[in-house]
Amino acid sequence: MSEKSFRQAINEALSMEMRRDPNVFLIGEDIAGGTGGDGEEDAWGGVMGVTKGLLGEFGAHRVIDTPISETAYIGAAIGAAATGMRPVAELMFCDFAGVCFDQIMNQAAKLRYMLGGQAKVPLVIRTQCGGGFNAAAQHSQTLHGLFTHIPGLKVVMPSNPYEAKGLLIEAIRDDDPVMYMEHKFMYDDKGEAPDESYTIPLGEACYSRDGEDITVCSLGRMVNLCNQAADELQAENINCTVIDLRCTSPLDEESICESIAETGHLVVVDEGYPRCGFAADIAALAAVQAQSALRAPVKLVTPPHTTIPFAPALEELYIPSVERIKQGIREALGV
Amino acid sequence: MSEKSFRQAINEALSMEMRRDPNVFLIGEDIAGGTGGDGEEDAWGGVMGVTKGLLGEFGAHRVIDTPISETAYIGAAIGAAATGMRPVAELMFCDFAGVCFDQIMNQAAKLRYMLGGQAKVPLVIRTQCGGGFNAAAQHSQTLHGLFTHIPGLKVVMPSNPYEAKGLLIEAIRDDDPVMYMEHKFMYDDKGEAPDESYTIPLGEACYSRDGEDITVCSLGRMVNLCNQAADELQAENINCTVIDLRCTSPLDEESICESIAETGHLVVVDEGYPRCGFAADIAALAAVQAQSALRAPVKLVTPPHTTIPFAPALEELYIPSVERIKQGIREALGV
Amino acid sequence: MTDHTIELSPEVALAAYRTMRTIREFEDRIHLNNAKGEIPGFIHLSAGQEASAVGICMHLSEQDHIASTHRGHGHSLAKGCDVVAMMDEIYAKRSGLCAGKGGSMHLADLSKGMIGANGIVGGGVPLAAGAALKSKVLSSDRVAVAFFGDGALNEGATMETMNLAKVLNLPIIFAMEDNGYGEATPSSWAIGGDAPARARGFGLATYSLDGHDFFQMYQTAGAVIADVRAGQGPAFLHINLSRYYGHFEGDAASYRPQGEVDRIRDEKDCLMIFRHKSVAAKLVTAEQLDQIDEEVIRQLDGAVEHARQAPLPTAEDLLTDVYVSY
Amino acid sequence: MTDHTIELSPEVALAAYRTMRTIREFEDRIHLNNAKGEIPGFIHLSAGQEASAVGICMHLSEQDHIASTHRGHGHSLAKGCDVVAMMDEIYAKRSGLCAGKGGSMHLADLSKGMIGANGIVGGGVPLAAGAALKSKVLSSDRVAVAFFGDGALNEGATMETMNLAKVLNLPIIFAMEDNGYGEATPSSWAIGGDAPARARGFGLATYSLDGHDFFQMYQTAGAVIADVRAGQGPAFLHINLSRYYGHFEGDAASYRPQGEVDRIRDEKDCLMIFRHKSVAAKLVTAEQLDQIDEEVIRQLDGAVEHARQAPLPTAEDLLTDVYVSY
Ligand SMILES: Cc1ncc(C[n+]2csc(CCOP(=O)(O)OP(=O)(O)O)c2C)c(N)n1
Ligand SMILES: Cc1ncc(C[n+]2csc(CCOP(=O)(O)OP(=O)(O)O)c2C)c(N)n1
Ligand SMILES: [Mg+2]
Ligand SMILES: [Mg+2]
Repeated sequence: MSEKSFRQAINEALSMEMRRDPNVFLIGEDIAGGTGGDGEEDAWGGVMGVTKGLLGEFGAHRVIDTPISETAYIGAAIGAAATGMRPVAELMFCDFAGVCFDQIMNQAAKLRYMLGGQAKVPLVIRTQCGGGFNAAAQHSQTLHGLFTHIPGLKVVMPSNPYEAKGLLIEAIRDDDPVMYMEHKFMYDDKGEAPDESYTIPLGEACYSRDGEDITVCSLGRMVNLCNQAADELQAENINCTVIDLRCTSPLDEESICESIAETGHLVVVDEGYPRCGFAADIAALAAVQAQSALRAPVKLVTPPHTTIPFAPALEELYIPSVERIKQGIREALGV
Repeated sequence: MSEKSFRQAINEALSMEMRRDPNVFLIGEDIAGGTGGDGEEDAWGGVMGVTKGLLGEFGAHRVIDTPISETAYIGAAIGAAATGMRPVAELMFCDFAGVCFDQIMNQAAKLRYMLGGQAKVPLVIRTQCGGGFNAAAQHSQTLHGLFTHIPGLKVVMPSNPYEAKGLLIEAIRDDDPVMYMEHKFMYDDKGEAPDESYTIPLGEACYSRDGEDITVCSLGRMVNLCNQAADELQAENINCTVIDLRCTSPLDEESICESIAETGHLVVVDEGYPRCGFAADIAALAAVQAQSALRAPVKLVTPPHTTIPFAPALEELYIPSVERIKQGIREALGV
Repeated sequence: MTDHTIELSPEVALAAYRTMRTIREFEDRIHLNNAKGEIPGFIHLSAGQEASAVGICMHLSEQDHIASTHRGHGHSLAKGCDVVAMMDEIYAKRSGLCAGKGGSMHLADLSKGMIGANGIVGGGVPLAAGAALKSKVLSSDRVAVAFFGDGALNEGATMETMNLAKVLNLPIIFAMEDNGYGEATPSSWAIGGDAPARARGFGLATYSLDGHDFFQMYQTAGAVIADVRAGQGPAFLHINLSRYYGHFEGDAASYRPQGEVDRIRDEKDCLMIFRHKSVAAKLVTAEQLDQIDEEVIRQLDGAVEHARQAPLPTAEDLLTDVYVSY
Repeated sequence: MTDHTIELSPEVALAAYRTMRTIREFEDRIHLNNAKGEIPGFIHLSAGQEASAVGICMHLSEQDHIASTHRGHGHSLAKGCDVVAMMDEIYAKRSGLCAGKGGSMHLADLSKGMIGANGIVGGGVPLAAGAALKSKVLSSDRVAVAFFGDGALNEGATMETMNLAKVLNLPIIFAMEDNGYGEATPSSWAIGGDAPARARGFGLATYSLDGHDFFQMYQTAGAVIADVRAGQGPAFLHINLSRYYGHFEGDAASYRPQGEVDRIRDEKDCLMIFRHKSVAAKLVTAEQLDQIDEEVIRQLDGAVEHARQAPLPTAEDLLTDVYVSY
């Protein structure tokens, strides 16, 4: 056990799995950085430095830089997975899913089913999501809603270094294609995590905090904001259960419904787009499976149905904040 | 007024708008068919014959066949729209959104906002959706959920020839990018529609049938199945309101909530994937805005969270049927 | 042009003919039975294109991979997929190669190194590169072949992969089957520049082939695949050939000039050319070929009958195999 | 190499120098003020690449369109976007060119024919083809220029568009600015084959240019754009040039060999070359250029000051301009 950054936790998960299994390899744009050039090798280790150092240990055969051709290399990772490897491909920003979405949606996700169960596609696509860097409309999205929509994909979104490491190791060992979404604002977040290898199962939520008044569901970075909001609301005598869902697909429906049964109130906090998004998905779950337990309307705390703005003054208003979460919880409770 | 097929209605809408506005042009793969060859020109008029005959009237400058390069020609349509034209691009199957999703999601949808309101993108992307042809996993999807998720896009799904014509003319005149989704199973469907030009506003649902017991929401082809189910359920003394939403974005939230307020029961019927899908979106709306009116859990009638199978024996089970809709309505009513 | 006939053993020649003949018979049956309404879904037939699939795949082992297209029956058969299981699949039966879930556009058998037909034009090309990438990561001598059409050359997926393969020096062969049309649109119109020049522009070793002539296909593909296997980097084959039926079953193909197909059938049919050349060179006898024809007909009679009788998938099958675990 | 200097009028030369100098000063200011923490977001500077933007855009009117990249300040200025409004935008102010909603990566001014910088590599290329398509549909003589980098050449969007443009004979110029790197990766490694060969493989009229030399850029671009305007079909410019700063602000660029940038600044700086050549040819005087330098410095002082003082966007702005109507 030691304190690690989110970045370190991911790096450790990758290196441990690469040591353990020769079929695991990494591929992506500048995940080493400098390949083929006359300057420093491994100059970047990815745009956020997450894969830094892995080239040195594992070599260019397993830490593979590519041209800027997401369809080609994500597709190649899928083909490698279908033929027996365990690639971890890096899609620099999840926004770039647009340029390789066919390979994700129509190939990776569907191959097993279309082939009548012959194939498995043990692929992880690591990708950055989230706002807060004033990176504007095409570098700030949180597109787990898109991925969750597609049957055949699993979708993971860790909220701290402990989860980052355990969920990534699990994702790499998992036999299905997993979208692993790293919030770009969290790489320097610190937290305790074991130094050895461990796994966290996909599809098991965790109760991040217990409270009898209301159920607050979220995942990824938003969990931390929810916990802070819950902390602060104790002063108002509001006690929240905060559920960290960890995965959107598979989804731990049971934990959500059980908690709603106890609290009778639901707030969902999510950084994705609201329409046909993940928050709506959870609200629908409540309306379908837990309606009788609901004592008040569900409250969703999400961005508006709006493209993501550049200006910090606007982006702050766009992303759910502790203040807006608190307000949402109060509204859900009618206080 | 005359009886038209769904196909004819769309063809009429296109030709009328092309006559009216020289900035309207069509672009897509084989929308004429045979361009550059030694055989018949306009050999196809699109893979389903929808644009047949338009080449003859409007010429190759306005009915433009392309190589198989969706990113390039959909992107070019976006660029043309942003610089003053009103293109109608055909994406043969909505499943192919995967190969041009960046242009749809990150360019067309976001351009206006990113440019601070300078740009408008009056583009229509006509595309086929839906199952029933045993066309398997990559040619049967109904991806309005994806498009609805993205702020900046409008999404239209007509349920009959009358709507097909009026909504398409409106979509072409609309100043925002519109995904116009044609269910491939409906092209030969017949219905009455005016011969002259008319428009149906985007974002206004229509009450396809009135009944006090339950609200049934759907759009596109599913509306017809809902109406049939409602017909048959009268024998069981169940009276349904069937709302044809016509558009998912903008969404006529008011009509939905008003109807729920009257009936207290909601069934949503949709052919899209269930997770983070359109049915969930409507259920979430109910849970957030109409929870107090709900007298029972919301019921969703959708495909399972499953890739679309090829075999007719399986596809029949996959797509919501009149029988499953009836069962859903009964369950929602607890009868 | 050199005569490629002689460098082949009779055994190989007969095996090649049998596979080509099987593909043709397979396609003709489906054409007929589809017209009778027996076959669901979208069907794209490759009759006429047999020599390419067979001439290439005969140089591959089960550990070498291919990825195919919507027009994938021929590639599947050439790569060793089972005729009966394929027919069952196309008839949407539970005993089908893909359990009835994929159909004509998604035929695959990973145990034979066939990654899959593909409903997305260009969609299979990166997948083949993935198999080649596996070979590179594991330093094995396996190769991959990406089959794709002239239309697919214009998809970003195809072109990105050509570049990626060159840059990473992947052991892959790009087998572009130019049947003159992408749907209704001539390849001569839809390809800016020309295909070999484009491939060379990516730095690929590039060859132009007559796909009507099995012997040329076989010989050249063999040499090229050997080079690729030896680590000399990716290669590109521009294969000229012809499809006989419409783009899909139901297409009247009026965009083709009248008589085009008849002329090709008369003058360039790959089975006919094979027969002429191989018999003339005394490699095989006409009787041997006739006998194969008959055997193949009987085999296909059996396959169709099996497919007709085979049981349908059942309700449980709908939900299985979405995930390995969920 | 012919001497391109002489065919230019002094007025044009001074105007060109002023724009290039403005870009340089603009970039240097942002570099400095970003380091001070004044500027939010991701910033990609084009200092060093000025001659390409200016040499091309001087041949375009406001009715001709360009699409740009993440590295779009220079293109924007060269196409006539307002310096103050651009600075305001980069400072995230309401008076910015895009009302503070786009920032550095989305600068655009449609009234000037600037469709936009773009955060997606290759994403702007099809948009430029759209402007060219407009010209074709309306039979006008407007042209479009797609600026993109060496890295973007490997994106499907770029390559598909090169083919589409050729097939539809669109009036577009593909201006590939090869600054040697896509992020940390050398273009010499990431491009299979080479760029001009690839472009020729698509059938594009292809030219290789030294982007450090404004006069060569201006002359050749002028001739090429005139051809394209005259309907002779799309063209491709392979422009060799250099960026001075990191890929983005914050990048230490350790993947470049030591001294590379210094050497280029010393030997090939486009402003320096311009000064030498134009003064030597007696086209302009050193004093005239010095005076422009001073004026530009004052202008940028003003722009930065304006940007610092300008008011922020307000809460209502968050929700406007998602749609025209909703
Ligand atoms: C991405 C995508 N775009 C369009 C289609 C529709 N489509 C199916 S086959 C085909 C033509 C392909 O032509 P080619 O590559 O020459 O193959 P061929 O059919 O001639 O074998 C098209 C356009 C598709 N399936 N996928
Ligand atoms: C589709 C996509 N992939 C990756 C990126 C990340 N990215 C931003 S700029 C860049 C390098 C682009 O290189 P080049 O085209 O040479 O332009 P330059 O930065 O040299 O001007 C990359 C990979 C992106 N923005 N979009
Ligand atoms: Mg073809
Ligand atoms: Mg570059």
